[in-house]
Amino acid sequence: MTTIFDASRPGRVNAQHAPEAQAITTLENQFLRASPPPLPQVSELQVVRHFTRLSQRNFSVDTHFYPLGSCTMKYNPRVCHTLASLSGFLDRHPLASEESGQGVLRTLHELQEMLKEISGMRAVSLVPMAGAQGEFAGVAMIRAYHLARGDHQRTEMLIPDAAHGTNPATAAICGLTVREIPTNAHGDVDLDALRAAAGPHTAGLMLTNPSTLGVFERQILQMARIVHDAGGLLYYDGANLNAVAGRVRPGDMGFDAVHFNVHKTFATPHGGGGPGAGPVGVGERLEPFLPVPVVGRRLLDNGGEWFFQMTQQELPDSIGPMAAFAGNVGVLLRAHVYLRMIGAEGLSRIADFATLNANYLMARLAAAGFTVAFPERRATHEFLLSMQFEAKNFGVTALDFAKRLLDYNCYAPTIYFPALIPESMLIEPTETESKETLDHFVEAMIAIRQEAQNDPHRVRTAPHAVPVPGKGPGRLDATRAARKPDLIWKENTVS
Amino acid sequence: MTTIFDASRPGRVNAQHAPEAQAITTLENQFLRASPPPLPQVSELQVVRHFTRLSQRNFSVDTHFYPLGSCTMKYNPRVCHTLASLSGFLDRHPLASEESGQGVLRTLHELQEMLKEISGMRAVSLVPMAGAQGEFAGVAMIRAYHLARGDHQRTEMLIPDAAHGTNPATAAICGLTVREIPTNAHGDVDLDALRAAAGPHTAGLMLTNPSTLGVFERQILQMARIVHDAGGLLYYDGANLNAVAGRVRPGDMGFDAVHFNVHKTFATPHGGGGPGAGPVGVGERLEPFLPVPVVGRRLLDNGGEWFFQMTQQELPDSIGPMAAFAGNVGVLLRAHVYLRMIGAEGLSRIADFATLNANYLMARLAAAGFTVAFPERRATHEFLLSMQFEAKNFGVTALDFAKRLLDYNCYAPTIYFPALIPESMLIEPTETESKETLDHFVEAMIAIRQEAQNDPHRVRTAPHAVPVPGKGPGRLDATRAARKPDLIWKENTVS
Amino acid sequence: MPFIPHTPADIAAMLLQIGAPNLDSLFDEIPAELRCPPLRLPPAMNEMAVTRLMRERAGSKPNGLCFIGAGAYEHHIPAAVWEIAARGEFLTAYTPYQAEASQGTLQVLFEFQTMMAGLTGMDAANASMYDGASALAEAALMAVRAHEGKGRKLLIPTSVHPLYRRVVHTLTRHQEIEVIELPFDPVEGRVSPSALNHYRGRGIAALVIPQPNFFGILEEADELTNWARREGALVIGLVNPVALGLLAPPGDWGDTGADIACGEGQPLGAPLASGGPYFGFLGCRQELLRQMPGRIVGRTLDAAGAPGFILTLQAREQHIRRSRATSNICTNQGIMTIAAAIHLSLLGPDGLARVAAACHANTLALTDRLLEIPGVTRIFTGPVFHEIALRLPKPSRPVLSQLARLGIQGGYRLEEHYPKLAKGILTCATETRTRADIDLYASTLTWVLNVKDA
Amino acid sequence: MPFIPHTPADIAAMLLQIGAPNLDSLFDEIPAELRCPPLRLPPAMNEMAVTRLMRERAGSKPNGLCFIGAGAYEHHIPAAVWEIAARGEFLTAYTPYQAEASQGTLQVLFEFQTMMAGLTGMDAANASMYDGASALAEAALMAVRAHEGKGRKLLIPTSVHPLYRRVVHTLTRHQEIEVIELPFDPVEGRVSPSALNHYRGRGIAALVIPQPNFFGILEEADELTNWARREGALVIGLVNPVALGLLAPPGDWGDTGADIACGEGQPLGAPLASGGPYFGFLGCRQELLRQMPGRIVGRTLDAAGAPGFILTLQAREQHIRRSRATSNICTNQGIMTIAAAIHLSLLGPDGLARVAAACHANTLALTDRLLEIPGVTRIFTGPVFHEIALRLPKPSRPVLSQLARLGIQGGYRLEEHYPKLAKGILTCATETRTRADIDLYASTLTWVLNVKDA
Ligand SMILES: Cc1ncc(COP(=O)(O)O)c(C=O)c1O
Ligand SMILES: Cc1ncc(COP(=O)(O)O)c(C=O)c1O
Repeated sequence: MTTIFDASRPGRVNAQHAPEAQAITTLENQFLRASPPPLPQVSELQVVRHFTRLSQRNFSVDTHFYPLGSCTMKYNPRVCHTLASLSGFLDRHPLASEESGQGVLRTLHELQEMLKEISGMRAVSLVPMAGAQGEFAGVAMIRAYHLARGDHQRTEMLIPDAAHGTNPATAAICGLTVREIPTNAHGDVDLDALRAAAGPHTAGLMLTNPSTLGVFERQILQMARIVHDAGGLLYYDGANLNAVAGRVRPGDMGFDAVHFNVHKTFATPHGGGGPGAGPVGVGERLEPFLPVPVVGRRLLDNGGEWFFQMTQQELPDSIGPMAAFAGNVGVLLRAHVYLRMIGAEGLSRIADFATLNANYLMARLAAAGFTVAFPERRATHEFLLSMQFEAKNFGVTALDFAKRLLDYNCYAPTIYFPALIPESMLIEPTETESKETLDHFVEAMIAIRQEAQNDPHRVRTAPHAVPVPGKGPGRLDATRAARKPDLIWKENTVS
Repeated sequence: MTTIFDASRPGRVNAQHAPEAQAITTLENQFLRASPPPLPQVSELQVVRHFTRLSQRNFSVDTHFYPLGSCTMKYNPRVCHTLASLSGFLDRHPLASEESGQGVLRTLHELQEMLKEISGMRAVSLVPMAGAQGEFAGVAMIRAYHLARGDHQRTEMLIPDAAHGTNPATAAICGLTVREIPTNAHGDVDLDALRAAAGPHTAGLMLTNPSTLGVFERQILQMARIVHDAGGLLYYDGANLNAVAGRVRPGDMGFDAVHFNVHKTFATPHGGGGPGAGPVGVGERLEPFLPVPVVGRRLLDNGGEWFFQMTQQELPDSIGPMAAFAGNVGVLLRAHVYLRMIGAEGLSRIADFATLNANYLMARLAAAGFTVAFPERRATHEFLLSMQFEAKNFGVTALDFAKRLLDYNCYAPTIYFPALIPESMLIEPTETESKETLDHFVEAMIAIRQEAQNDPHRVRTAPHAVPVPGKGPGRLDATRAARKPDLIWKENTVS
Repeated sequence: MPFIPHTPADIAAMLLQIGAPNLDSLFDEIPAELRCPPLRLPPAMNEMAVTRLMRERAGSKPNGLCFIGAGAYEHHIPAAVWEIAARGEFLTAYTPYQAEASQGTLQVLFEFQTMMAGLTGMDAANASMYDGASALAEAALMAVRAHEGKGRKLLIPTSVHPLYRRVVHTLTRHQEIEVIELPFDPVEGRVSPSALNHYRGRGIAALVIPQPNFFGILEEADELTNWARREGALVIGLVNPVALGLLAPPGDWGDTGADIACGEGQPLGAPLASGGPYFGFLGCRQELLRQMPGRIVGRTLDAAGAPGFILTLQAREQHIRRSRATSNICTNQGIMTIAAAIHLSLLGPDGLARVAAACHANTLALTDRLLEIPGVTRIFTGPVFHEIALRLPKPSRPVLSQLARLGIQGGYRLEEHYPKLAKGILTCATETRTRADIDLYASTLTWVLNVKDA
Repeated sequence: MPFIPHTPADIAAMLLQIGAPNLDSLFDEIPAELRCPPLRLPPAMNEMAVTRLMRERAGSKPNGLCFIGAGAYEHHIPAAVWEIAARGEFLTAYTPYQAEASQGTLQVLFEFQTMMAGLTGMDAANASMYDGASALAEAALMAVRAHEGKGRKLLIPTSVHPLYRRVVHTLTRHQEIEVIELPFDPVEGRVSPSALNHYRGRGIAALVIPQPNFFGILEEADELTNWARREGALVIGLVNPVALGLLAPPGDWGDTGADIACGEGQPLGAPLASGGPYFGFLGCRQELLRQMPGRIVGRTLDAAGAPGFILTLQAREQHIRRSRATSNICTNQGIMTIAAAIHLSLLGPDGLARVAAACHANTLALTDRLLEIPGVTRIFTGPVFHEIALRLPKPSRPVLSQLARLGIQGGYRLEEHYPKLAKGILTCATETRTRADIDLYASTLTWVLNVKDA
């Protein structure tokens, strides 16, 4: 594909998108740019054609099975997008009068309430703009809590070694030292190690449950006790909530803070990287520290309700705002629509079928001879394979399998994460995929292993049929990309 | 691609799209169906994925150069679609109160007025739902006119041999006999033949100008005189208006009726077959016969305006309604938006650049050695090639060129129409395509001719790279399709 | 320049290649006296301005709660329908003349044909007509063609939509077809089978059976079909596709089934949109296939035996047969049928039946509520499906206007086309109407009827 | 079941394969005492019902004519932008981890990076941050990292958006950064270069320069940049991307240009949407590349030498470096940047400049009209771009509420964060406001100010 810049020609102006030209006489030259910005000059048709064709060079949930572990790439009902895109929602300025915001604020308040119920927490703030920002909010609140009590030496965050990278990164950004807790052979946290680590320096523990190993942490109540007894608080990374929502609640497991990954559990499309939303829920101890704005409700004399945004004035101990305005409101609206369509029964049905699909896929792959990382355990909504056997015996790695799966019209599972299982493949089918699709995936895996035995070169050089069969590019050189960063288009350069 | 029926499984219900189930106790069994309708039972994700992937197996203006002669496949500004899809427009019932329709009716009235000005006609009815229905309206009005005058013997319609197939079909459906008028060597109508044919039986003449040969009928004024002198009326098939709108007007050329192909000239996307709209304009003589409803305007005492639909009660001589309601209103709204964005200057600019593109492409192909059908003529918005030389010398036909062009990412021009030029290829680039795209097309044509010389089999068996490179289907067998019609999916049959 | 990509350098280079001095010279074959002066059109607006204008127009008057049917029905359209149907690749393609580059559209049409054939119980269906009314006209022409030499009389009950009957008149009048209007029974509101005896042996080519009919009433389709069969006449079923989720399809009527089924496709995914675009559907039994007008998609193979889809049986069409074509239809309602195929796939058999049942139940509930209002009565006794004819105690025009001003589009004024049905309205409540909506209608109507000047 | 495709037969077959008796048993590893009772959530609604609900909510109160800026601006977004950006293939993909299956997203991001680098005059740009405020915080952290060992002081003028300053505080406070607020000149409404002398030799790591600043006023960016350079401090330009259609980009400021550019991307194709989703942009000079947080797309080759796009420099990110990452950001604002790339392509350099010029001209026109109202005065003397701080003759809160009730969102109340700017409002008129809108604002404000109780 040529870039949009290659199609640019001086003198093309889409007058339909531009107000009348007018000379600027009111500003001194020092403020003005010397030459026009180097944007492409292309017609509307060229733009439409270029980006439409680019879109076709993507795998997506709308076009492909996308079993990317830890990412919950399920079907995102189109209506969520459609309704969040109503012009009444889209046209409102964030600082417009509260009155004009009653529809949005009521909706956000309802979402807050639903998230409280789902998590079993006492209060929720919707403001964090992604999971990682939700983590930040949670850890910052934990820090604020300790500091507010004058407990200054709690500078360590305990994090299992299987944790997602955002957990240690967040802890570090919040000024804490990360202490890794090992996992035992069954995929549970090593309790002895946890006991040894917990103490007066413990600010808290960050945990995903089910963990990123695709199993439910069975000793969660003991862990909570250990950490709480040591004076620490518990943070729940809610990225995996799809597996358990409606069946267990972080609050009931003893957590003090939790973030939701709205763009995983509550069917906001991921947009090729975002936006998401990472609302954060807290128990009693952390409630005063919630990030602002929180949506408040007031009962009116006439029996009606009035919704408003509570800022730091109303919540003086808040860790503060994390976004210029109210966060990714549009994403939250999508989640609201989804939850209203699903209801409580639908929510636990989601966990049921996400779990059924994962366990079925695991059972079939195990039966086909693949190495399941924790064969004696139930899968949750996802499960781990290890391709170590295939790597050793056929010289075909998890990466090679991943790339070759693309040729079979399956997006690749997450690979090499969590790192503690060698040649790992984390597979999450989600509840919206049919049995037929799972069976197709199993057949593809079996076929690739056969290829690995008979024609390993073909697997090692995959993909061959994407993005454009026979036209490539084929497998891209990541090392070259990092060694010689080529990050923007420049005239007369083709790498 | 498997069909949606192959994905069907008994017991799948998208409950989100269905009201609660309820038993019907109020109707006798004789009225009820014995078994559920054989519709597919598939999940919403399956539906989205299936149809999204199907869409990717299409060429379209949004993705490809589409030089389909006589079809004016130009860029259809997205905003026309977006604005016609505003819920205020979409949600209104056709029989809702006139008051609720003021916004739509005002818009349609404006469109009527604009079309009058563009065509130079006296009155316009927007109701016909495509070009062919516009033709029907026009011819039916011509018949009604003669009959109203007691002129019963006018049963012949004169139609040049190059005419689009809808013209003779329409005449026949209106109960007229078609009399073909030959074309001379320069692409103009043979005036002597016309003179010989015109007479007391002549109901009228149907003409496209510019003609489907891609040239402007220069003797149009003489032709109008001949037909009018013989007592016939002139019908203008407006499918080619993109070439001349803003420069000449059918009314000024002497036509009594004209239809517009809104889905060609006024940028309504063609939707893979429709809908279009074929408003019809008329001169004084035909005005009483216009199809209903026509949008009327009344001035109010308060200085405001009131818009309403005139039906047969107000227009008693009308040929009647042609649609249950007001025709393809949504299509008309798109045309309105387009015209309001373009204005008069923009409209003649369209003719200018459609003509520039066609003449440039013709000049380049002629320079490259291709046979232009009327080399001494100006191209209008389209032009004709003859591939007879290539067919004779390389055994590669216009059809083969057409199929092979697909492999070069160009949709094929219209072929074998008009039939009077052997191995014809009617090429219409439209004004929205860039010079670069036209140059690409020329290079593709040259490359294919080279292939035709060196490797004719490759051209004869094309396409090879669509819809899915290497996966086909390749060139489809049309004869087989007609011989053994396989028109609906049936369980357990794969042809 | 809006929508035109040419740069000054392009224009110069292109004119040079052509050998023309300027753009004007490209039009030098047009007789000078024909050149028109600049047109007087409203001044050009940019996209921002036209967006504002059209938003104002769209929002200028509220549409109100809709209780009108009469041939167009408000149904819920799943959001996914138009999100997918309006994708550029579907929306901006032409009629799929080059099959290999149009497999997307062609396969959807094949699936659409299958769904419509299945719904109606026919052997085949075409890829659409303009709308329900023109589909009925084409069905009539088709039946008469098929009946060739045995008479050109079409028997059409006056319980068929009055506007459809007018369109049939407009579109068939030049073809020497005798359209005979068959009165409905004024008590039942439908055709009385015994009334048919009058037409026995009269060489009727075809009988139209509307199901439900314009008044929402179910005709005795089995008996009517059997009568036609005995007469050697073809049967044209004019049906509502949502109702077919529950009702017996034309293919199952009587002992043999109908021959042709047609109707308005709007209930399958097309917004009301002040009247269009909608689409007509048309299907038939195998024997009539080559008489059916319109585009048809078939499945075939390539040289390697791979299946694919293609426009077929084109010998019936105007671009081959020209003046001997089955119809002049060329452009049809393509994208609407793509939407319909998606809509039907999302609903499935169960969903469609539930929607139909909800419409039926809501209309019965509405009927009950409105009949509680003093002076409101039912006009007919026949069994209703999802539309009801009621008589008001006051003239219907002012009442309906008043209701509209209060936010309720209350129904269709029957007097418009049935002068005898004075004070009659035709009203319906689809699945989109809630109990609260129905209550609101009833209370508003009560109020309007009690106001002096209404 | 909504969104779940399993048939009873599927479920049985799958449980059999697993060897589990029922669905419940799949959860048998969860301690029984943790199972929660059924949740109390609002009852499930079907799509039709939720559509109606949300339409009511969206339309519950009119939004009014918008004259508020203060960090979010109403611009015309061409219809094509979201029609294409919202295509399923873009919208429902994940972060492009598998480059070969994500060339669409990756190439758009590469083009987006190029546009943002070009607009800001930087050597590189990342693929987005959450919003403008968090982008500023990340820029500050990045600058301090780059300044390693030479001090952790950030100098930030109070003419920077007050909410941004709070967000910087929230997000950087745990990293031992000293944020020093630099007061603006109360007459000019911008930083006076001479005021900087106070901070000379204080080991400032970075200076933030907002252009235009929160009050819509143009800072003397050249002088400020040169001062920072002399001090060995980095310069962070906080810029409005539409204004950059006309204004000198950070890369051109002073003798050397700024080091980092960041800002709110909302004006490039993101609807106002009550606050989000928007996106932050962040770019830098080559030398700082490996300090820049967030995703970056690069061009590379495959084995056959064909070019393609891939996420690169991931060694900076949390999934490789974990606790030593440049930031914890993972999911960013992907689709918004796709929209921005399309938006900028449609506008082009000329279009963007014209939009900027129209905003400037409209705001000046608005200023002129409002200053005609007795008692309305300008607060600052500095040159304005497309926003203006005005003082009203009455308290701003009731006046703004009253305006809102009359359909005009009149501006931002400056007292909210600047107690000294009593009765001050910040208002703007973008290219979307017509002369008639501006007149309406002026006449409505006149009326409101004359009403007794306002
Ligand atoms: C387990 C886990 N935690 C946290 C995150 C971070 O969430 P986000 O990408 O929304 O910042 C993710 C997402 O990738 C995740 O999978
Ligand atoms: C010259 C000409 N006339 C008439 C028509 C018929 O128009 P429509 O397809 O809208 O019925 C066409 C369209 O194909 C055409 O090209």
